[in-house]
Amino acid sequence: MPEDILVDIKKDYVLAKLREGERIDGRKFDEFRKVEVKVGVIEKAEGSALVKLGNTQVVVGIKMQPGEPFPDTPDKGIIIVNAELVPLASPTFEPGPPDETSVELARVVDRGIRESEAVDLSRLCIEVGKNVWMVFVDIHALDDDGNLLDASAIASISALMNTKIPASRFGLGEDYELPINDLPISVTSLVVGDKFLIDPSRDELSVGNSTLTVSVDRNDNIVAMQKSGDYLLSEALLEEIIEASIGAAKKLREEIIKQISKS
Amino acid sequence: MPEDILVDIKKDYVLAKLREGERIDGRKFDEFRKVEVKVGVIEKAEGSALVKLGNTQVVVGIKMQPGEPFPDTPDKGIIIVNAELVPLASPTFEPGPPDETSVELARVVDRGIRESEAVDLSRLCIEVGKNVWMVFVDIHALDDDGNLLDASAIASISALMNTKIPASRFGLGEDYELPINDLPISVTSLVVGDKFLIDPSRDELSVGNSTLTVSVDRNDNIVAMQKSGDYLLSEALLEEIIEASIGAAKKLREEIIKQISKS
Amino acid sequence: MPEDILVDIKKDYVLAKLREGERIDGRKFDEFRKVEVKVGVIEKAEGSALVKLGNTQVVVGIKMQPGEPFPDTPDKGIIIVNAELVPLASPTFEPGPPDETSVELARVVDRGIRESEAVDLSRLCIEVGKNVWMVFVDIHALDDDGNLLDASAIASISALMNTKIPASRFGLGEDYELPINDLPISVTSLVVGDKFLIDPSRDELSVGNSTLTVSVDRNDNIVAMQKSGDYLLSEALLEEIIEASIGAAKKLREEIIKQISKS
Amino acid sequence: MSRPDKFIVDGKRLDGRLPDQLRPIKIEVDVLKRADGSCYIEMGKNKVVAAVYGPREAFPRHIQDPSKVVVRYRYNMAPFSVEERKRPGPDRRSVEISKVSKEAFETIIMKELFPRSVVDIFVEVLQADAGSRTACINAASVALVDAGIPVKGMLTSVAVAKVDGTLVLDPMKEEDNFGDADMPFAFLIRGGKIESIALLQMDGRMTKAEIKDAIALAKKGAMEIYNLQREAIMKQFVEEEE
Amino acid sequence: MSRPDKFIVDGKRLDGRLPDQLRPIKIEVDVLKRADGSCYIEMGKNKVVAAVYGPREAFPRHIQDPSKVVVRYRYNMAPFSVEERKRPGPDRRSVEISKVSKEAFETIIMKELFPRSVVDIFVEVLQADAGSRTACINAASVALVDAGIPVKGMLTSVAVAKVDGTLVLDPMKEEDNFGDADMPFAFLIRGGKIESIALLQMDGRMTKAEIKDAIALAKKGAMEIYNLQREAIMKQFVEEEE
Amino acid sequence: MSRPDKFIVDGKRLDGRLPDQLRPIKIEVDVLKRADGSCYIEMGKNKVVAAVYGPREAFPRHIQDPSKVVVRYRYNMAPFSVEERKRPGPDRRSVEISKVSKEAFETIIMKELFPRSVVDIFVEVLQADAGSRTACINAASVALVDAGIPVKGMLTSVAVAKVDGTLVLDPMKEEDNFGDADMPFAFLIRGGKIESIALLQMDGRMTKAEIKDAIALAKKGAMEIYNLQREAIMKQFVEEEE
Repeated sequence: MPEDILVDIKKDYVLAKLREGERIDGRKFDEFRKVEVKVGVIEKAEGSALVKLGNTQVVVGIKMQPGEPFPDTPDKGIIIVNAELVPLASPTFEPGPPDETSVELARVVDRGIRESEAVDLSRLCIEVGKNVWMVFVDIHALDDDGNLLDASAIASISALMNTKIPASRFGLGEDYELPINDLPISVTSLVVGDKFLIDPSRDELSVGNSTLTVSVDRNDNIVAMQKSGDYLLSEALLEEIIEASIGAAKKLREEIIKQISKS
Repeated sequence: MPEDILVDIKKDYVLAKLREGERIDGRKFDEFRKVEVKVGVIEKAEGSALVKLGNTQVVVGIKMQPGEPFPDTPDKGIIIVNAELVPLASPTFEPGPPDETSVELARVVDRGIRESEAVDLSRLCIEVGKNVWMVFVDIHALDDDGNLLDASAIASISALMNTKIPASRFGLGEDYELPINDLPISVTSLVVGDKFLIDPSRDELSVGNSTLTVSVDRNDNIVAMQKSGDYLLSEALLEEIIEASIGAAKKLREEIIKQISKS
Repeated sequence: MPEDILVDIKKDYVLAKLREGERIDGRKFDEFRKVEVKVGVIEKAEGSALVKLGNTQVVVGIKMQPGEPFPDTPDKGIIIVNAELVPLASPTFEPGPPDETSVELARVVDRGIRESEAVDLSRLCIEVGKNVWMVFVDIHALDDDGNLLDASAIASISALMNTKIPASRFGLGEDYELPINDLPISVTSLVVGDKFLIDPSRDELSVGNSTLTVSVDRNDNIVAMQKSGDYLLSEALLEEIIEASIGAAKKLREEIIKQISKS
Repeated sequence: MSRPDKFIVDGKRLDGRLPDQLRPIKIEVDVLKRADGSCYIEMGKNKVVAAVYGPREAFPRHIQDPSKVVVRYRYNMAPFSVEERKRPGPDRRSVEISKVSKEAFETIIMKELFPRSVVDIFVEVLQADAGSRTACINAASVALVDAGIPVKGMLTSVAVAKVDGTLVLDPMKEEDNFGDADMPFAFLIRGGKIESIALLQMDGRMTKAEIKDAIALAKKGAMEIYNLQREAIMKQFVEEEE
Repeated sequence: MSRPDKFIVDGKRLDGRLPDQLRPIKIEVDVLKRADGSCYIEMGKNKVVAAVYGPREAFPRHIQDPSKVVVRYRYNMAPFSVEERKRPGPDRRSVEISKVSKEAFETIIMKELFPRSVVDIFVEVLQADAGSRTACINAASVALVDAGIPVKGMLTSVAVAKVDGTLVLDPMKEEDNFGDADMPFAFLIRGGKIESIALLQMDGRMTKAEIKDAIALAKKGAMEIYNLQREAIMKQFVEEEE
Repeated sequence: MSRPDKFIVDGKRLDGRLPDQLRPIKIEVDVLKRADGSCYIEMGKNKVVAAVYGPREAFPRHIQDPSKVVVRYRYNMAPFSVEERKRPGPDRRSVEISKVSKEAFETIIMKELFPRSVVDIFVEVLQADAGSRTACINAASVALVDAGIPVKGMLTSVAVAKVDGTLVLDPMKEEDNFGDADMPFAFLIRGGKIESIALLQMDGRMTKAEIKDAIALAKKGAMEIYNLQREAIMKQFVEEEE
């Protein structure tokens, strides 16, 4: 059966269920798929994590090296988030430099980490104005079964929590753990009319790409938002989604902490 | 009415008028369109100018920063002219790296400035062999209604005349004016058979792209020439065009000086 | 006559001859085409060579400059082999960055030189860990009448043998000859069924691109091999080709030495 | 530029504005001849030009959509628009801004009317200040009307920031760089009323309640800008009539 | 890493292996949902994932071949897969590996069955160790079977190195970096027997005789890997049946 | 290289030439097998090879012109052609030279004869000296004839420089780098006579009168080069006849 007919059938099914107040996989509207976090999967990286969110899979590796600070923050380390949506992960991804989707993904993940001040950048200074730690967060998509963004955000912060600063390799004293202050959670909702579905699967995304991502820190502050897709959002729905995102983030954060501390 | 038919009609009209010894907008063969020069339009730039030549509009901004001199001119500043023919300015321009047209435009403008020694590069040395001022002349096309080249040349030299060297920003003493020695004028003619039209408008350019650009310094010397387009040029016509270009340059230079000194 | 029909006819002819145990140009199966080596053809380069292998022509130029060594070989010079298959050399080559064919060509030539230790890299150190000679070997194809690879390898080592280190130009003492220890020979065979043809011409390559390249040093050691093309190779044929390559390399090496020493 | 000690003194901001006050805005319509529609806007120190081309045949062909028009949006900064010269060409920031702006305009253009065609919106930042993306959207929105492209309403954009615990409208550079949060909006305004949100981004730190207040403040600012946009368009129509 | 004095002490290699012993290998089949076939392999410290898509319509059109399927192979290293972060995108080494690997797979895929189509083989190196190209081919080979692409047999890849004058199977990093020669192979294995060589490269210094021995050693290693590949595929079939 | 005190001493130039004297020229025709036409020229220390392919089907299709042949010209410098190694690929200078050279050749090729086709002119600078663009045009012109492309006449190129107030023909490196002006020409020569100017550039400082004199000097030089071009082509024909 050709792909586009399949998409149409899925779409009808998702919408029909939705009219009955249900999701096709039986989840509640504000429920994430099952999450699995494994840290330290890449021994050669300074930190790493493999995250499965349902069937969506992302691996993130952290590499660090000394480098020059930005002129306006001479005493702070630098975080660079980069995403490669390699063609292995989806029939629709193509090799080549990052397109607008991967740029947006990397930048939204970056903002969640940056604005929650999850990494204590002031403790990444080696010599003021000259040398600071640069933290490369490389997001490598493996399987895109929907909502790569939230999976990437989870994998990024998990990998950072797993990171040891390779000071000894650069003759800068003993290795130490990357100082982490927060665990921001990115919550993406699919907007369908006046309803929304948190953590949409690929099948659910067959109805469209209208999403809203809300990143929440551990004190229930919103640290980043991104409306993505060509749809109009009402104020009322926005408030509902924010409310639900705060709740979903809290639960997911607990689950991630539990899994990481066990491993 | 489709674009190409319109072009054909315009072309016939231009040629018909030409046979009667006239230009479609009533100008003389060696007459520039009305020029308007406004300097200092971009406060954040070291120098800037907005130029309208008829409906053709170009803005040029100057940025300066210290940098390493070329090995063979260790005591001289560096001028880099760059042109972006952004797609905003014409339905035929496309986003992407500079194509052959914008490269040629930038290089011909550059030669006019360089060869007339308009900028006194020897006064842009900070430390011989180590540090000199780099002058970035960025040509940004806004509206291409024909003869972007001459408009860009006027805007470039006007912006340079408007430039203050940002020495204090780099801890190199007080700001001072960029030393300017000349005001070269680029004069582009459209060649049609054995006739030529100075400063061709876009409608006139519907007859073809056969142009000759002659840059003239304030002493009526020719400092740059560029034949552009796939046409054959007779010696006699070349001499006529040079003669007319010298005259037209003189007039235009006076007009520009008048406008800049007023502003 | 269209190109593809011509290719088919050539292919049939090559195969028919082959069944009779012959090559279309009368060569023996393990015989190179006539080779001509001229060194010093580019006076401005540190070393150079023009090689004709039958009608295939390649020019290689060597440029040298001081640069930073690799961290793991702080006391050794660096060789960088680069190949430009410019569109002048073949109707099938296209302008642009190196494609997989030219990358493979450059890397196989590089391995022949590197693994035979043809250039004594330890004598290219200027200051340990800081400054070593970088040797740029630029392969410039002129005419691809088949087997550009072997022609490029011959031209590269010949140009290296012709190279004078430009020490005086960089204020590093007197110029001296690049220390050369070996003369590796690359031998490419076209595989056709259970037969092989050394140094295939373009006409012979009309039967396919199934090749095996064997690089041999002056002591008959194999220093590099590369199977190229989508064919299956039997162990028996592999051994035969290696045997023949060693023989062919010996002869060709003598011829090259003779020609270079004469010039 | 360094972080100021206080952003608000005696109820006034660093540039003398009240928290709910916009920077000065200047709008000119139909400033370019070649483009089908165009607009120049100054908003604070932002100076931006927008041009609209289309609907025209989409090229390359494979981007054509047989059911509706394709919208492209290119946000581009002139090399001299910022303190330190910017290398020409898109960076990651421009790519993201272009994407979300394009999606905002897709919500208001009557796309089904022009299958297989493209509407190109090009915006050039000649001088950049805080909020260049909002200035660009406002300019593009006017240019779209000037080009005669059928739209559902006007798109009007403004940002809200949080500084010293206070929400401020249309932040200036210092508030943007060193404030606690920044939240750019674009609203669809139809029949003189704000209908819904077409663009929304946010970074910083805000509570749920603050976000609600921010929306209200943004709406107030947007209505003021909308009136200026309308006025500029009207003035243009009148001039054309004469 | 610096060159060890000796590579083999008391008949054992630096990591305790015998000269003809493989590193530990772990194979998992069907690890990705989107891909038509997939496989994860650990081989020493190599960690690689392979995905196969196709046969599907070849795009852009001009790459289509009316007589057979087009095979593409992309070997790609994750930025964090190596000691020093690797810039994303293909370098010359990856381009060459992709080329020879593609050609190896072209020999085993029944290409005539799918004219105008493409089979895409994507291999991601998540962690790189010596022999990443061989690990990738082994993974891709299993992923191809998992995708149900008709093949003539299994492609199995392993390298042989020469250290201290001794040939060793499946070299580790030190043997690869500082050894006297390295020789990667891929064999076509059909009906449980090695039939011929689909990939062959070599660099270093070897005599004719050593090459012969290297082939024999490689074949021994390949058969062991082949059995693991088969086992992993069988296990997958059984799981799917259940 | 540094600026000499004087460029002309006792009426002679730095390399011993008179002001109106060309550098030695060597021309060989049909030097490449694959190309449809080819030519190798040495002009001073310039060593350039030109190849012509076509008329052949234009690809990609969208560049085809249904009414005439498309001409492409690629001026390219080998990395080793200059003192400091040049990175491969076109720079802005090559792009400009390629453009004006292409336009010069467009004036002499009978373009209407080959609709939808392309003529490719590729010129490689193996060693660069002053005037490499003129050497390239002269080589390309001969290669075009060798390829049998119908042309209106011969294109012959030479430059004139101004040094110490004197005009000199076919400038060498010092005159080019440190002289007061440089003016490259290409002329269409038909029936043994210079008809018109196909390429003209100039930079430096010249009066109207000097330009007139420069043209006269260039024409003298061009006729000499033209005779060598003709001779080389004739010789080739004779050889082919034998």
